[in-house]
Amino acid sequence: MFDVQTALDGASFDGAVRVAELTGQGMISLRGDLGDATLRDAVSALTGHDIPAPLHAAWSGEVTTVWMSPDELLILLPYADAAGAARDLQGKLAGTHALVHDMSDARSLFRLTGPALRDTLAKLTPADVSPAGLPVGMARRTRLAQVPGAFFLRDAQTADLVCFRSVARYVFDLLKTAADPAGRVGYFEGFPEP
Amino acid sequence: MTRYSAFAIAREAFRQHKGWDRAWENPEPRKSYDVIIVGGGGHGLATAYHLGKNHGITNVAVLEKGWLGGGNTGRNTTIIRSNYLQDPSAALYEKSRSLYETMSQDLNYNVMFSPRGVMMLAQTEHEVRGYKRTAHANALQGVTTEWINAKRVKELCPIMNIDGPRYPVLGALWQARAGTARHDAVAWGYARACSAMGMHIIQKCEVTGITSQDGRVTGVTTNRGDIGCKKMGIVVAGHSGALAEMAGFRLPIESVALQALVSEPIKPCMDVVVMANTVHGYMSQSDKGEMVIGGGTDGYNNYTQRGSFHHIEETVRALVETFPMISRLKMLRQWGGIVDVTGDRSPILSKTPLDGCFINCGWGTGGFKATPGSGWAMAELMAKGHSPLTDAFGLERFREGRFIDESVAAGVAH
Amino acid sequence: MLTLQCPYCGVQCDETELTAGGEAHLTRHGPGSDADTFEQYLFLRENPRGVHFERWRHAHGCGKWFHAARSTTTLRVFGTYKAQTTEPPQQIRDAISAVHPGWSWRNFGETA
Amino acid sequence: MSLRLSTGGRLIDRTTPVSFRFNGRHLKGVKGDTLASALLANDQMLMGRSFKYHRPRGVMAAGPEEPNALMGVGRGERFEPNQRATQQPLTGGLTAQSQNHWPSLEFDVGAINARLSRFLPAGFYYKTFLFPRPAWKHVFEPVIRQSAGLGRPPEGPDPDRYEHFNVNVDIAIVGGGIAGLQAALIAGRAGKTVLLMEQTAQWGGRAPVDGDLIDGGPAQAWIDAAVADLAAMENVQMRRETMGAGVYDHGYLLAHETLSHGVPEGPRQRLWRIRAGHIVTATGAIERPIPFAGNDVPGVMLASAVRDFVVNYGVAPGKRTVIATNNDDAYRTALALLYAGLSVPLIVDARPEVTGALPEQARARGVRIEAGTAIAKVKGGKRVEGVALCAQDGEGAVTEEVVCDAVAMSGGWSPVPHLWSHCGGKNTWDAAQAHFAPDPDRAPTGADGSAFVTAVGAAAGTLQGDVALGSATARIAALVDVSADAPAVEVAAEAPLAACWMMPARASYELRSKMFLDFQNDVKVSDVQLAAQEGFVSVEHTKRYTTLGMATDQGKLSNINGLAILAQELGEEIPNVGTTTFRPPYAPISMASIAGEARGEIFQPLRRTPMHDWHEAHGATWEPVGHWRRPYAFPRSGESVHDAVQREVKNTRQNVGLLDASTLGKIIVKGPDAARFMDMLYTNMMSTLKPGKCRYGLMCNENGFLVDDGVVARLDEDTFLCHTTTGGADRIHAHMEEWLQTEWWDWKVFTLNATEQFAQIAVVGPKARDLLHSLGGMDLSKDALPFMGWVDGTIAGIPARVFRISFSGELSFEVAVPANRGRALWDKLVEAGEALGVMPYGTEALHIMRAEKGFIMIGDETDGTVIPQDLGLDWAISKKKDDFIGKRGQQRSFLAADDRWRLVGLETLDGSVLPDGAYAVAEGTNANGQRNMQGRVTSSYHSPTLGRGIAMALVERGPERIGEVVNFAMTDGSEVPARICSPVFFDPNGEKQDV
Ligand SMILES: Cc1cc2nc3c(=O)[nH]c(=O)nc-3n(C[C@H](O)[C@H](O)[C@H](O)COP(=O)(O)OP(=O)(O)OC[C@H]3O[C@@H](n4cnc5c(N)ncnc54)[C@H](O)[C@@H]3O)c2cc1C
Ligand SMILES: NC(=O)c1ccc[n+]([C@@H]2O[C@H](COP(=O)([O-])OP(=O)(O)OC[C@H]3O[C@@H](n4cnc5c(N)ncnc54)[C@H](O)[C@@H]3O)[C@@H](O)[C@H]2O)c1
Ligand SMILES: Cc1cc2nc3c(=O)[nH]c(=O)nc-3n(C[C@H](O)[C@H](O)[C@H](O)COP(=O)(O)O)c2cc1C
Ligand SMILES: [Zn+2]
Repeated sequence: MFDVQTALDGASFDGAVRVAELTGQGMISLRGDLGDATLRDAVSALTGHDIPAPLHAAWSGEVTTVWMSPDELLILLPYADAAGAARDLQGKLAGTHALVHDMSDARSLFRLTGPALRDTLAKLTPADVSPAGLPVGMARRTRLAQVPGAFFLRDAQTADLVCFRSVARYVFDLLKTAADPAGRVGYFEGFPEP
Repeated sequence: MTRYSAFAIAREAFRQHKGWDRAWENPEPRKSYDVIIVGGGGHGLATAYHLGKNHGITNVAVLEKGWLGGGNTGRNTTIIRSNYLQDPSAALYEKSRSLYETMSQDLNYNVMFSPRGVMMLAQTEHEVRGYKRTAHANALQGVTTEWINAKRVKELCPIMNIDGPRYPVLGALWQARAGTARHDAVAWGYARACSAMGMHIIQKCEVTGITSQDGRVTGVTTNRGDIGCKKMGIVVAGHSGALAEMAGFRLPIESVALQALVSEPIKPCMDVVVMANTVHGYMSQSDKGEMVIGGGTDGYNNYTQRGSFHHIEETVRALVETFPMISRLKMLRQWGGIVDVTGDRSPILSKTPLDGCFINCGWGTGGFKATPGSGWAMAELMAKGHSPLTDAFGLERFREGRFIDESVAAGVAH
Repeated sequence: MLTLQCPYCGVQCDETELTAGGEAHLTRHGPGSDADTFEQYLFLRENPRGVHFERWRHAHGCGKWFHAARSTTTLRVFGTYKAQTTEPPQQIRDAISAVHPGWSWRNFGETA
Repeated sequence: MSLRLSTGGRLIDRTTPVSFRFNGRHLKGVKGDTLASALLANDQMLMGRSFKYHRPRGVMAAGPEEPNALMGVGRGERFEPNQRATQQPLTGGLTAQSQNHWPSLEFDVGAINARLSRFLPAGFYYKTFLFPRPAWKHVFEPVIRQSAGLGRPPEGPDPDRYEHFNVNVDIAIVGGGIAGLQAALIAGRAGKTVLLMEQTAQWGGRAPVDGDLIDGGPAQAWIDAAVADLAAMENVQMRRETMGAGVYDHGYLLAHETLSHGVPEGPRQRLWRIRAGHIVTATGAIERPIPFAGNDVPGVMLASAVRDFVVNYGVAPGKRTVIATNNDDAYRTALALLYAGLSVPLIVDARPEVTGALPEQARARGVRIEAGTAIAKVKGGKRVEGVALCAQDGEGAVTEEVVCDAVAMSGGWSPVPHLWSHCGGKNTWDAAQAHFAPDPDRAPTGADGSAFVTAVGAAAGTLQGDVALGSATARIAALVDVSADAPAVEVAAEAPLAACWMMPARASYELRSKMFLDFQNDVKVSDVQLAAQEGFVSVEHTKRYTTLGMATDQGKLSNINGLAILAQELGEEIPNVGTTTFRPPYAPISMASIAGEARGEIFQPLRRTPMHDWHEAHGATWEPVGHWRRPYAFPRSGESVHDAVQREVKNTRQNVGLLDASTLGKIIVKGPDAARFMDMLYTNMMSTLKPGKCRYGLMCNENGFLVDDGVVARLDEDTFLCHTTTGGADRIHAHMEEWLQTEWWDWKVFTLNATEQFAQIAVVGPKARDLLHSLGGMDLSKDALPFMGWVDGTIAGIPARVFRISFSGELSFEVAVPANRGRALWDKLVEAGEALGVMPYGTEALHIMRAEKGFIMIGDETDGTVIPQDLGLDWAISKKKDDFIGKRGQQRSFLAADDRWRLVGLETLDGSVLPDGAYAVAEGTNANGQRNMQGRVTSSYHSPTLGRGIAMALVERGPERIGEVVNFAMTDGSEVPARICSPVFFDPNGEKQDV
C-alpha cells in the first residue's frame, strides 16, 4: 500500500490537545432503512456490534459505526478491509433497497486527545459540546467553522473527528489554531462529566 | 416654504434660528384625494413629487404608518449606481442616477449626492467576464462605466489589499459617476417639496384595509379613519405582501431581513465605494467618517428588522480580508431592514388586478439608488397608464417567464 | 439567530447548521397546468405578518428537510415536523390556535 | 487642577510605577490606573476635541459611557483609534494620542467651528452648499469630509489573532455587580449551568465605591465571599473583561472578551457566542449629566465618575469641586471628596428643598448647599475656572460666581437597558426616578414564546443597593423556582429626585446653545429644539437630524436628556416620545473579533485535490472555482500565461495532456426508482441508458433554465453515477435530495455524494491510449472500451474506473481512482508520459478546446436565463417524457418564443479575437433611447489550433442566419464585424475522438 496517501500524510500537532490525522482508516457509507432486519443483521455481522442509536457511535475491535442520519451509517474500519467489506455488504443487501459505497478516501479522520478537547471543539462548532450536550459515545454532525464535520468522543479525553478530504488541511489548521496553548480557555475543563 | 441657502442660514444665525418653519406640514387627513400613496419612504415620496412636478397632480396624500423614511430608506447603505446589465434595469437606474445629480437643486435640499465612484471588484475569472459583459452592455445603454485593472483599483482605493492571498483583485467595473447620498435627506427633501406643492404628508397613519367597488379602488381604511381616492399607489417595500393581501391579490415576493453596520468614525481614508461580491461584502466611508458596511440577507421571512448575527460575521470577515486595516476598527452599530425580494430579484412597477391600484415594490436589497427614477416612472405609469421605463417591470412577467435577472453578471444588487 | 429542533434527529439546531427553503406545502404543477396555476406554484408566495409554514434543511447535520411553523413577527416557533406530509399536524395547529385564535394560512387554519 | 491624592485608590498599586506616553510626552502612572486616571494624575485635563466644533474636552465618565476621552492607542500595525481612556488599563510603554485636532491638542485650527457655531446649527448642511452645483463635489464635500471622523485610521495588517467560542448555558448573567453576583449565587446553587460575565476587571460594580454595607460588613467583603462561593461551583463559569455585546433572537447572546491589552501571546480578543436558556441583565445604571451652559468644559464630570476616580484610583479631578445635582446620590461624591481631604465649596441642588440623610451629612460637615439653584454657566475654556449661579426656576440671571476647578454633576440615574432592549424588550417610564426601566411584563420572547431576558439590580430600575439585591433575589429565585433570601443591605435612605432637564428651567437661547446633550457629536439643547421647530418631531427624526446619540457612546449619556428636551418642546409626556432603538453592540467591538479565526490561511476553506501539491510545485497559476482552486495553466519559467495556454492546447491536440478533473461532482443515484428519478432530473431520457454506457445530460430548474450538465454513467440496472460541474456538486446533490425528500418521498432512491472518494484524471490526446496502455493493467482499445463507454479495472496496480468521454474532441479517457491513490497515478502518468510528450493542462486550455468543438460551458454559455433550446441542445431534451423538472417552465410564452437569442459560432472578418461579453448591435434605439442589440459573445478565445479568433455567441434567431455578418460594439464605440458560423470549429464530424 505504498502509494496510499492520505490528505495530510498523517500529520500531527501537540498543543492544548494533540491532533493527529489517522492514516490507514477506511470508511463505508451505507444508506438504507436502518430498521430493516436484513440490513441490521448484515451490518452487525460486519461490525461486530449493534447499529448505534440515533446520534450515537458504537464500536468494538477495530470497527466503529457512526449514526449519520435516520437512513445513513458510516462504518469506520481498517483501510485495507474497506473495499472488500463494502463488496460483501453490498452482496448481502442485494435484495434490499440500500446503497453501500466505499468512501475510505472521501474523508479525513483526526484523533484529538487531551483535557482541552471540549474547549478546542467549542471554538469551531455551534454544537453543544458540554459534557451534558455531548456525552461520550454521542456523535454530532455539524459545522466546523466554515465546513461540515462530525465528531464523537471515545472517552472524556479522546475524540474522533471527520471532515471531507479536500478540506483536511483547513480543518487541521483550524484545530491547530484552536488548540494553541496560549489560547487556553479553561471553560469545560472544570465541568463535571455526568 | 423658506428657501434654503447660505444666505438664509446667515440671516437666521442672527435671530436664533427662529425663522425656520416646518420642513413639511402636518395636516389632518381630508375625506378623499385624487391619489393616495401608501408608504412614506423614498419611493412613495418621489412618486408623489413627480405626480405633482411632471403631471400637475397635487391633490395627493402620502400615508405613512410610522415616521417618514423610517423603512428601508432610513436604513440602507446608500449606494447609488446604474451599471446594471439588463436593458430595462439600466434604463431605470440610469434615469435615477441622473436625477440624483440635480436633486439637491431640484428640491432645494442638500441630499449630499456624492458621485465619488463605485467599483465592483472582480476576483475570479468568472467575475471578470461578467463585468466585462456589463461594461459592453452599458456602453450601448448610455451608462458610462469602465473596466479597470488591479493597479488602477489600488490607485483609487489605497487601503485595499489587492494581492489578497486568497482572491487577488483582477480588476473592477468602475462607474465614476456613481456614489452615495444622505439617505434621510432624500426622504426629507421630497417631503418638503411635496408639502410645498400642497400635498398632504400624513405620518402615524397606517393603512389597514383597501376598499373597492366593481373591481376599482375607492379608498383605504386607516387608524386615522377612512380616506377615499381615485387612484392609489402601494409603495411599502417589505410590507407589500400585507398590502397586496388587503387589495386581494398575491405577489411573487418574500420579505426578509437585510443587515448593515457602521464602524466608529475615522478620518477619511476611502474615497470610493467598493463592492466585493466573491467574498460578499461592500463598504464605503460616510461624510461623517464611519465605514458603512452592508451584510447579507436571511433566508427566512421576517418582519422584525433584526437579522441573524452570522451574516455580520461573514461580511466583516470578508472585509477584513479585503481591507486588512479595518481589523482594529470597531463596529459601532448594526441594524436590519425588511426587504421585499421577488422571483427574479428585480422590482415590480405595475398595474394590479385591482383597477386604479398600482404597485411599486420588490426593490429588495437595492432600491435606494432607484428612488428618484422609480418615482418618476411610477408617476408616469399612474398618470398615463403606461411608461417606457416600467414596461418591462410588470407583474405578468413571471407567468411569461420574462425575467429581468441581474444576478447573472455576478452580482448582488446593492 | 434561530434555533429549530430537527424532527428527524432531535438536535436543537443552530441556524448556521440549517438552510432555509421558503414556503412549505407547495403543490407541484408540471406540464399541462394552466398559466395561473403554474404561476401560483412557482412564484406567488405567502408572506404573512404572523404564522408562516416554511421549509428547512438540517444541512450541517442529518441532511433532512423538515417544516416549521413560525411567526414572522415574534419568531416564536410553534413546532417542527417532517417534510413528508402535505399538511401540518393537528398538535401544531392547536399550538398556533392557542396563541392566534382565528388564524389561517392558505388552506389551513381555523375557520372562525 | 487634577492630581494624585496621597491616600486612597482601591484599584491601584502605588508602589509600581508605569510609564507611558501621551502626545509624545513621557508620563508616569501606577499599576491599576486606567489611561484616564493616569492622565488626570498628571493634571492632563484636556483629553480631546469634539467632533463638530472641536471644543476642548476632558474626561466625563469612568466607564464605557465616556464620550470625550477617546485616544489613539498603540503604534504601527497595532495602532487603534477611538479607545476610551476610561477603559484602557495603563500598561507599560503604552502610547496614546488625543484625536481630532490640528496642529495640536492645545491649539486647534478646527476650533474656529466653535466660534462659527451659530452658523452651524443642527442640519445646517441640508440647507446650504447648494450652489453652484459642481461645487458640492469639488469644494464643499471634500472640505466637509476632511473634517470628518475622529481618530486616524488603523494601519494594518493586524498581527494579532482572534477567536470565537461557543457555549450553551442555562443562564447567562451579564454584569458582575452585587446584583449579578447574587443572581449567579441563586442560579448556581439551584444547579443551573451559569455563565457570569463582567466587562471590567473587577467584580462588585458600584457597591464598594458607594459604600454600601452588606450583611453588616463592607460590600467588598460580601463580594469577595460571593466570588469565592461561585468559583467553587462546578456549574458556574466566571469571566471578567467580558462584555455582553448583544442579545439576539432565540436566546443568542454575544459577548466580547479582552484577553490582552498589549502584545498578546495567544488570541487578543475572544468573541463568545452563547446560547442561553435565559439571559439575566445585571448591567447597572448610568448617571445622567445635567444640561447647563458650559457643561462640556474640561473638569465638568459625572458625579459618580468623580467618586470613582477618587475612590478607585486616588485621583482628584480638582481641588475645589462644585457639585450640581437634582438627587441625593451626588452627595456621596461630596462626602467622598471631603473624606479625601478635598474641598467642596458648594452643592447646587435644583430641588427647591433639600432634606435627605446624605445632604444632612454634607451639611454637618459644613458644606454649603444651595437649593433651587442652578448653574448659569461654567467659566473657563480648556478647564473649569468657576461657575456662575442662578435660580433654577428662572432664565439665567447670574446671582453669584464661585471659583472652582471641577464640577461634578448628577441628573439622576438611568438603568442600562441596552441588552434588555436589543431583542424587543420594552421599557416603561418611571416618573419618580425619571428614567426608563425594563418592563418585566414586556420582556423579549424566545422560540417558545416565553420571556428569555430578566433584568435585575440597578438595571431593572431598582437602583439602591438594598432594592438592587432585592430584585435580583426575588426575580432569579422565581426564575429557577427556589426560595432565597436577599442579604441585608444598609444604605442611606434617599429623598426623591426632581427631574431636571435643563439648568435653569427657562434658560435663554444663548445659554441653551451652550448646553450640551451629546458631547461627542456636539448636539446642544438648542439643536433638539430647532429640530422640533422644523417638524422633526419623531424621536427618530430628531436623532437623525441632529445626530443625537449617534456617536461612539451611542447616547449612553445623552439619550434621556435629549428626548426629555424634545418632549418638553412638543408639550408631550416623555413616554409618548419614546426612546430610539437600542442596537448591538453595547459598546463597540473590533471587526477582528467578529471575523474571529478566519484570516490568512484559514480565511476560507481551500479545497485541495489529491494532486494539488504537485500543481503547486509545478508552477500552476490558479483559478478559484467555489472553494476549490484549479490550475488555470502551468507556465514554465519565462513563459507567459497566455503562451502556456497555447502550448498546452497544441500539445494536447498533438500528443497527450493531463487534466486534474477531480473536482467534478460524482453523485451516485441508486434504487428501484432511480431510473424514473433520473428522467425527472435530466431533460434527457436517462432510463434508456444501458449499463456500461455514458450519456451527456442536462439539468434545468423548475423555471426551465439550464443549471448544470455532465456525463451520466449507468453502473447497473438501478445505479447511476452523475457527473456534475465543479461548482455544481454540492448544489446538485442538495437539489436531488430536496426533490426526493419533499416531493417524491415515496420513491425508492438513495443518493450519495461520492465526489471526494475519487481522484479523476483526464488523459487526452492522440497518444492518450498509448500512455495508459504503457502503465499496464487494462485493455482500453476501441473495441474493449468504445466511445461513451466505461469500464472498471486496474491501471498500474491501482483500481480504476475509466470513462471514454471527451470534452476536447480528442481521444480521451477519464480515469477515476480512489483519492488516496490519485497522486500516485498522476505521478506515474507524468513519468510514463515523458516519452510521449505528456504535459498537464489547466482550465483555460480546457475551455479553449471545448470552444473549438462548440461544447457549451455552464457559466459561460449559460447565465441562469438560458434554456437548453437556446444552445441548440434540443437533441438532449426528450420529447417522449411527459414531465421533467423545467419542462413546464420552458413552455411559457417568453421561453417558447421563436426570436430568442440562440447559440452560433463567430468568426471575425480579420481573424481577431472578439472581447468576451461584447454585444451585437442592431438598428435604432428602444423606447428608452438605448441602442438595440441582437446578440452577445458568450466565449471568445484565440484558437491555437486554428490560429485565429473564435467565439461562441447567442444571437437573435442565430442558427437561421449562418453566413450573415453582424457588428459587435466595443466599449470605445467602435464596431467589429463578425460572420455567423457553426459553433463547431474543429473536427465537425467528431472523427478524432472516436478512434
Ligand atoms: C440594510 C440595507 C441596505 C441597503 N443598501 C442599499 C444600497 O446600498 N443601495 C440601494 O440602492 N439600496 C439599498 N437598500 C435597499 C433600499 O433601502 C430600498 O430598496 C429602498 O429604500 C426602498 O424604498 P421604499 O421607499 O420603497 O421603501 P421604504 O423606505 O421601506 O418605505 C416604505 C414605507 O411604507 C410604510 N408602510 C408599510 N406598510 C404601511 C401601511 N400599511 N400603511 C402606511 N405605510 C406603510 C413603511 O413604514 C415605510 O416607511 C438597502 C436596504 C437595506 C435594508
Ligand atoms: N443610589 C443610587 O441612586 C444608585 C444609582 C445607581 C446605582 N447605585 C448602586 O448600584 C449598585 C447596584 O448594583 P448592580 O449590581 O445592579 O449594578 P452595578 O452598577 O454595581 O453593577 C453592574 C455591573 O455590570 C457591569 N456591566 C454593565 N454592562 C455590562 C455589559 N454589557 N457586559 C458586562 N458587564 C456589564 C458593570 O461594569 C458593573 O460592574 C449598588 O451598589 C447601588 O448602590 C445606586
Ligand atoms: C448610511 C448610514 C450611516 C449611519 N451612521 C450611523 C452612525 O454614525 N452612528 C449611529 O449610531 N448610527 C448610524 N446609522 C444607523 C442608524 O442609527 C440606525 O441604526 C439605522 O438607521 C436603522 O434604524 P434603527 O436602528 O433605529 O432601526 C447609520 C445608518 C445608515 C443607513
Ligand atoms: Zn437532523
